[in-house]
Amino acid sequence: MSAAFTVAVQTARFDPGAEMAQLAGLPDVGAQVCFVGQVRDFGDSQAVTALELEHYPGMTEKSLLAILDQARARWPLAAARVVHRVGYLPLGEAIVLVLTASAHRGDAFAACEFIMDYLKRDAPFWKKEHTAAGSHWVEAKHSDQQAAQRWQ
Amino acid sequence: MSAAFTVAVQTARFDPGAEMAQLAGLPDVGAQVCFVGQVRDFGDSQAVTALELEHYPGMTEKSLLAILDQARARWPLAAARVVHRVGYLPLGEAIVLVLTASAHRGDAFAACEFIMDYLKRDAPFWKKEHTAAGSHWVEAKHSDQQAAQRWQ
Amino acid sequence: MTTLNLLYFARLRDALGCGQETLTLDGAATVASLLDALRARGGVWAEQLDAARSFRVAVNQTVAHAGQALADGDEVAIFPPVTGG
Amino acid sequence: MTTLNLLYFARLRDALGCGQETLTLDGAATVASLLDALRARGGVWAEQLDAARSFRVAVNQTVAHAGQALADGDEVAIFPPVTGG
Repeated sequence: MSAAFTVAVQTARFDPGAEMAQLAGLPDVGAQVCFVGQVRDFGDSQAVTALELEHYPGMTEKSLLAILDQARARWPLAAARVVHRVGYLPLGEAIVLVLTASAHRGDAFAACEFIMDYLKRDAPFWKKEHTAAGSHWVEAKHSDQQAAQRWQ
Repeated sequence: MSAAFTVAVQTARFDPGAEMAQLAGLPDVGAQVCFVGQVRDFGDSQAVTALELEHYPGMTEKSLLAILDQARARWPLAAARVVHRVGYLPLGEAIVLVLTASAHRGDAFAACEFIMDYLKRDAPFWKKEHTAAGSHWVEAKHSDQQAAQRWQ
Repeated sequence: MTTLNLLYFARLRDALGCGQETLTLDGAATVASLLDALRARGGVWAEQLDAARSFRVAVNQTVAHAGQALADGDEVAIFPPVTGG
Repeated sequence: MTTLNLLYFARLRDALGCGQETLTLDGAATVASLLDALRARGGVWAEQLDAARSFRVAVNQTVAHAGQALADGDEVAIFPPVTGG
């Protein structure tokens, strides 16, 4: 059922409730875990007012699907989905959704966190932070490299 | 901001999207993790058609709030919420929602899984499984005891 | 005299055929002496509350140990291991 | 002759002042020989693509290592470490 493993890159908002509702009917699913990342007021800078997300069209989708494949190889998943927004995203806006569904909660939790950690390390998105003082590209974080490494 | 740490026990359905949307505006929140447990077709029995959830009114809420307090003492959380349904829940229905919000994703993931593991061990709910062959009370699982123990 | 409000839940309530009762014990009481008094009823009471069986006791909605003292008016709940979520 | 479609993203595109270009190299090419050819332009090219700098190369939308051979028509993207999510 590979139709249950999908990714989307879009400027439009997503609806976490609607995404989760789509998986509510699967009879062998006992657990869903949904991660949502949103624009917060601090990052490399303080007082961030917005982010701008750029991506590499084509490679982004390939990269996200490859991450879902890695997750499926590790945990018994009934479904998984990634939605990542691009473009201009003001403070408080949702950026990314990662949703996993499995028979057991432990697998759903682990796979969701794994997908998010690998996305941060491998998927070709770049963030620019906007503040009152100007804008600049966000630097890659060592902590994100470490987060992905602990799954190896 | 202890108003951001709430629990509810109810027969009515809950709306994960609406629950998550309530936390979307918090400026220092970068990550939300939402767990939803739902009725699946196998448990102690195969071909489960429904669950019946009983609880201990009063103690349930106290117990859930105590678990949220333990989570807050371990991780920097901006908000956390548990909604647990009781009564008759057919196959596919959502049973429980655990939602956490934090500046960083690692804390939101860990706290959400911790709350769920402690809920399974400590909160006074009991499940009865219905199948075509009859109904019976679900036995407590050793795996749930172990899941809670690994946080100690 | 210690008058207690006793509650039973789930499998245990079904097995005992009782969801709630009021019980008065002579003199000072503990969780352990309450359980002894209930087991002394024999039959399903002795069987279900046997020390080898798995059940929990909460006093005033907090899980309690066997040595815990009981006060007049306490709410004491006896129930199987929990299975929510 | 190896004609490549080159793409630059984010901070690197801003610094190089270029988002896309077509480049033809003489004879066989690898990721390493492409990078040498770009550095040979001097200025920001030499500076931004210095081996000590942190950047990645993808060939046909898959991350590549320095020794990877390039074929005529390949899409080669050069970009900073990713920061999505």
